Amino acid sequence: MEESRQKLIGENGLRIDGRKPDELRPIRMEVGLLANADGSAYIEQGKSKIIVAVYGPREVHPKHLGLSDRAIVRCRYHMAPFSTQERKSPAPSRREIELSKIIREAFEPVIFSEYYPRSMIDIFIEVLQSDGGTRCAGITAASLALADAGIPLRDLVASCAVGKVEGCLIVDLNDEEDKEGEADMPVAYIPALDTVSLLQMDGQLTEEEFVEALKMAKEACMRIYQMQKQALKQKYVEAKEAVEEQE
Amino acid sequence: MEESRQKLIGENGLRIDGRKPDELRPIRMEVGLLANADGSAYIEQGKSKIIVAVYGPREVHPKHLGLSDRAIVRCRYHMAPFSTQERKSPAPSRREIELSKIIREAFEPVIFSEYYPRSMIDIFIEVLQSDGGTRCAGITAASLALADAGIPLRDLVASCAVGKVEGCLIVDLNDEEDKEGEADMPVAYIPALDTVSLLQMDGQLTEEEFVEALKMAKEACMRIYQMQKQALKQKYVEAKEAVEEQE
Amino acid sequence: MEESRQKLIGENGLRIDGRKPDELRPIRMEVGLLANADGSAYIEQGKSKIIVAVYGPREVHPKHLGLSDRAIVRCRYHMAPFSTQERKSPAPSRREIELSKIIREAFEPVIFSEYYPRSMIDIFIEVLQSDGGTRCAGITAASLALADAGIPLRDLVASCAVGKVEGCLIVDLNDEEDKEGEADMPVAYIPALDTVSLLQMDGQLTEEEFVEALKMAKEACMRIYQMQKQALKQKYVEAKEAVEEQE
Amino acid sequence: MSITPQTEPLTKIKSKQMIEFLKLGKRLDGRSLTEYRDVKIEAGVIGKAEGSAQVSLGNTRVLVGIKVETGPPYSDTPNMGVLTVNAELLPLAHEIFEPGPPDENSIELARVVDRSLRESKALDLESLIIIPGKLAYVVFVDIYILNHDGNLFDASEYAAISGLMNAKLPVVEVEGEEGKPTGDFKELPVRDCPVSITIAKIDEALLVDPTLEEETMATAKITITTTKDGKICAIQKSGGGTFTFEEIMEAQKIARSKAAEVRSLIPGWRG
Amino acid sequence: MSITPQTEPLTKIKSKQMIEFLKLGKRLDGRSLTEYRDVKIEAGVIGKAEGSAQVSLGNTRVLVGIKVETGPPYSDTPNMGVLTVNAELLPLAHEIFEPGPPDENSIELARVVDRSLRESKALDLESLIIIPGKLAYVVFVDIYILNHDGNLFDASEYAAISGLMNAKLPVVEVEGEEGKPTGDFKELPVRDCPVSITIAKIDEALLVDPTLEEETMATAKITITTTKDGKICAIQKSGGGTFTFEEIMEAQKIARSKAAEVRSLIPGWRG
Amino acid sequence: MSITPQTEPLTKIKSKQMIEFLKLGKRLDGRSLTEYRDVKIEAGVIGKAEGSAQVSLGNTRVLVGIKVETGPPYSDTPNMGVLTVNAELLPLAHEIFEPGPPDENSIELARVVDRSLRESKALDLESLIIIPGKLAYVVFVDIYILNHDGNLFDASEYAAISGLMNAKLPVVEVEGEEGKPTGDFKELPVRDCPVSITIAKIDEALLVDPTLEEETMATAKITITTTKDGKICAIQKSGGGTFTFEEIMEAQKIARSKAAEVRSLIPGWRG
Repeated sequence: MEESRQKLIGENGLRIDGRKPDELRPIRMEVGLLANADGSAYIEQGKSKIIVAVYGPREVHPKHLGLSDRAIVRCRYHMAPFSTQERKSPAPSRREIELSKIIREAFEPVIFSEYYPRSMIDIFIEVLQSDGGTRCAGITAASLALADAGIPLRDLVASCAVGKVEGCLIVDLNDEEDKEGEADMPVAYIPALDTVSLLQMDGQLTEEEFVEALKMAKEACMRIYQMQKQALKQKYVEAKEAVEEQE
Repeated sequence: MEESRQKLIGENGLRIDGRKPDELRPIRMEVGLLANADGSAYIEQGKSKIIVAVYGPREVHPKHLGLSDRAIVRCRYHMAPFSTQERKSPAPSRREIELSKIIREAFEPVIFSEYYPRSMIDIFIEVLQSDGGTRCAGITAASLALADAGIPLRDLVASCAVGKVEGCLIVDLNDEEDKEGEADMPVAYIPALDTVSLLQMDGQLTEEEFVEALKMAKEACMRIYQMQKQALKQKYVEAKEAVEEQE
Repeated sequence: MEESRQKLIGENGLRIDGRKPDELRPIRMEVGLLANADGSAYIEQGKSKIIVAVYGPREVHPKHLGLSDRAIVRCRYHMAPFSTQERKSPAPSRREIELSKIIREAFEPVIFSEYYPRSMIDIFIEVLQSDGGTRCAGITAASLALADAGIPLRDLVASCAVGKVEGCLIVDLNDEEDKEGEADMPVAYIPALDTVSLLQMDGQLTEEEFVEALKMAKEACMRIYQMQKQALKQKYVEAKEAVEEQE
Repeated sequence: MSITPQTEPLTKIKSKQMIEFLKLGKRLDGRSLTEYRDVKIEAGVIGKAEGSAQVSLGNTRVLVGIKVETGPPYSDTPNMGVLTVNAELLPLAHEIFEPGPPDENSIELARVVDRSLRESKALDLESLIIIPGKLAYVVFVDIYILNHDGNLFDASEYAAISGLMNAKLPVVEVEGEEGKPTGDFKELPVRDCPVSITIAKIDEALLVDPTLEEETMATAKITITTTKDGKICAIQKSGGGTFTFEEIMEAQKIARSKAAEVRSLIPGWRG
Repeated sequence: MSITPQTEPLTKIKSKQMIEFLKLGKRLDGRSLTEYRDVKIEAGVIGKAEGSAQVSLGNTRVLVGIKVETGPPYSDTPNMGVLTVNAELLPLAHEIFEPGPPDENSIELARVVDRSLRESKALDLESLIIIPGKLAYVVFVDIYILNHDGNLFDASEYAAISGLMNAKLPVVEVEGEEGKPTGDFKELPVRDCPVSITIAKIDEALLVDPTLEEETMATAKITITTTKDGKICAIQKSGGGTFTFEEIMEAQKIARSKAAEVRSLIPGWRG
Repeated sequence: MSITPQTEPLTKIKSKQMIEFLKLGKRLDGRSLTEYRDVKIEAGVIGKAEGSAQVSLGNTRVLVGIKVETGPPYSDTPNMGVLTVNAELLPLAHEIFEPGPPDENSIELARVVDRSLRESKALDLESLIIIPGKLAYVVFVDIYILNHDGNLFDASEYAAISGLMNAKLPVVEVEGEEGKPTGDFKELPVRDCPVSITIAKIDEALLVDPTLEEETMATAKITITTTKDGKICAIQKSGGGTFTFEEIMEAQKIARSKAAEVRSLIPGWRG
């Protein structure tokens, strides 16, 4: 790293955006905002902005692609051309193809897909503005969209990354922390099962750091999980009020 | 525009190729020149040279793409790599994809597609040399090819563009007039129905100019329509003569 | 040719690698080395290294692609990105597409495909290191893989190129002889039928040279054919010994 | 190759009802024939893009992001900047949209919006050249369809022009044949405010801003874009039906008058 | 991946009749085994292209356009111009051709024609370099199949060489490392007139210039190209059958003698 | 778009037997849960490539070839060489692989290997720049799967790092802004020896180096790469199941200890 680079952790122990190491960015969640989708959600996490739609369960076309004992899950993680510093080609990049796969795999364990043989459930994640942590925020929002669509779930999936910058473990990295930092570890967690359904890491961590990072990830995910439940409750309160107003 | 540019309308009110504003380029039409196609036609309009083949009605493959109540129409407008000043890649450009769509839509209203459920009718337009007005000339020739194939039609479609150069409305623009002019408006007209099945415009026209341009387009299309009927008659005379000679 | 270029035929009449004009490069063949394939073979011919797998006869997917009276043969000739001097893109080149076709056509006459209607037989040829003559060596190895898969064959196909360098006809060209030489003519030969199932040529040959080259090709193919039979025998000896050891 | 699309028809009851309503000059959602749905335009929603705007027309929802980069000008316009319009019919916007490369519908949409912007000379491309023949500003207009309930042409056009008006241009300094961003920004040179009006034909009726249900019933649509001076700068007839000359005349009159209304809603347009 | 093609067989009656005819040395269309259909070659049909020619072999009809541009030479031949051959099996030429990227048949066709031109050294590529290693003439040969009734290899090859002979080269002046067209033209340096002859094998018979029906019945074909001096410069055996050595010998003799006939029909060849 | 794959399940008898074995800490092929199959690594098998290695893990067989060329560095890392990893799931390796462009499985494989190499800083990219911002060494790592019997991630990673250690760098001389090969070679600057360990979860058991049959039964896998110093530098959980935190802890302990074993087998590593 060059000397002139801004320090990512200040002398006061705070991060460039003033957060403490284990502090999440401001998060705003909204459920059910798209008219056509069976379920939808929007999340702002710091400057990252992501919209998710869920369609299904619906019939598979062509039929021979369906499975006789369960629904298939289709997942697309996609970044808008204007979501990044340099314009991104709308064609799916290798990174987007990989992330679509591991995000799908993060949801397979919570969806009761056996209830819907020969059907498919689609999860479409669109990153509208990217400032780090978009796969995790996308998972967090996709859980809400699945719930909004009424897909039976074992639990919501909550997701957050932990990373290391300048030797310090931090949660919920923004783009600069991700790029300049020494490690990034996205985690998706299923509270009801107490299991991890997505885990990736790049950078370098000692065993001790890894153990601590996992612990921080779980705590961060639990805080996000509370917000998810709050956002769903809010949606149903609003829906109920809307119904009552009409009566 | 640069000062040194050649004027497109001379002091005598004539165009660079000597035409009057409402004068068509020399047009040559030929019907039924391709052996394999069910119908075919060739048109030269000024230096534009276009060949069209029609196949069908024939069975749809795979079958599930067919419609139970009508034939589907497939249309490809395509430019030969050597048809343009700079070699054009043979892969379809965005322009060719758009034109294929609106040309197909220009023919849907005249084809009795309800006579042929689960069938398809293919229109293949190949621009061999391009000098402006190729979508219109392509439509004019495709009508002949459809008729030559014996596809039942409500009427032929006749097509011509009107444009504006140096403030003057003109019909049947050549390439230079199209590129240097102030407006270009391709029109496809169905005489028997007295309706317009293709209309596009780019450039700038006042309301008065637009009204006048539409009128000129209709007149130009009617002249082309007469030529189309003449070309078809000629074909059948030749066919009849050929039969009689054999007898 | 530049003057400074190394002579391809020395004053002693020998080639740059010391071979006589009608001498094959050292050839090593191995049968049955891949565990999953129904048949497989490996060939080293000079520095060319090629591996071939055969799958089938197996069911065709989707079924409508099958033929009611015979098996379809699918063939892919493909070069590894690291097989050539400059890295080759893994996407199939136009050359690879052409060679896949003519190699398939070289095998159609020997496969009893009529025994397996609605089935397919796959031949996958991977060039791992390329030093000239890879289509021929690929055919030679593919014959072994087909035999190893137990596909009923009218005979093995043996293949070798003949070429011309500095006016001299030579067999089994290496890369440098191919690139710098005056002609290259790959031949595939079916001894039992005494017919040619692949023949291509580029460069220039007089009629006399062509007649002589064909004769040399046949002789070279017959020598390769003997090695093919030896390699298959060796495989069965080994297999038998392996069985006997176990008993 | 363009192929007659397979479309799910409306139920018989609904289509009968729609036509009865239209005969009375009414629409299923209570609008008059020349009434737009609620037009909501919000500019600057994507702060990291150079420009952006989100438009709602009822349930139709479109987001446009503008990116500005530098690159070579086209060889046939060496003295002009580059404008590129792209549209994505996202699978989240409707169940009929599948992921994949742009199809004829998204290409047509992008090209119709492109012509509205280009032919109105809304963007002053001549001021976007940096080094003639070598280096120009490249303005990407990316149209993102978030929810499809009809009239994508208009919603996209309003979002595109609003995004351009909202966009800032990174100032570059020329060094040799390269441009280095100074970190400063100025406004994009937007000179006009083209507004497209789309009119659908159902049975004998002409109606503006069709919903998706209305589009399903329409035999044809015509999109007419006019400039601030009321000149027509782009037309696109689409769909497999026809218009009479009288209908075209009526449509252009409607387009001219509705455009003035909509133009007053474009944020940043100072007429 | 190459796959055994699905082909529509001839009717039993027709195929039986064809074979009976062949046993008598005759063909269904009345030709002898070594007789070409009417060869019609018209050069210069596309005036805006740098070169062009249309060839008919009976009902087979092929148009070739030549475009000449400038661009970088290949890095392994820095002192030579660039020759690029491309073929389109247009859907208007036969119902079996579907629109789409080039398949193995159009690629094989283009490569067979390419080898005929290249290996005969018909086009003097060494004189087509402008600045060694930097700038060369790039000659595009685009083969356009308009109607397919068999023997596309020969029809395309005749159209390609006729188009090259018809082509003019835009003269360029070197300025720095770029070439500016002066507006003048000179002839393309064509030094030879390669002619391919295609021979099909049906049952035991060898016959030239097969129609599509004959190709359907043929087990294999061989295309042999010879130069003006009678040297063989390209061979392509195609199709899933075989040839004996005797048949190959006979084929090359036929090819050599028929090529001389056809060569006399190539417009512009001053042999 | 990623889609739930269709997989052929094991027979009921076999899967029952596998689970019974696992409960006893045993595997169908006789291995213990933390035992790798025979690891065979042969470097330098493709003499014409700049580097190469072939790895067998039981019946799984992977060939990696390294090509080194020169080209422009990435604009965001102007002072570094370029590392590119690509994987081909060849159709000859298993009947489930079809020819075609890379699918999500081959892309994931390439990216997992890429991260192991990149995040361990195994390859000293900073020493692979030739002219900052202009010219760099470009190192292509091409993974070729020859036979698939499970655990492609590890076999590929071992082949990739072995290939890099085996590779030679063509020395280039700078002339202006171009690099001319001098004909000399030096070693690639390889500074670490990352080793990935893949652990599958079947029922409740964790087992290393799964065969394809075991992968079919596994609900999830985790691949953990460690550096020579025992630091974790890459993790990838894959498959549609989950891990508890305890399982992840156990997995990383296994990964750390097995990596040391495997590292001793990498040819050319002088730890």
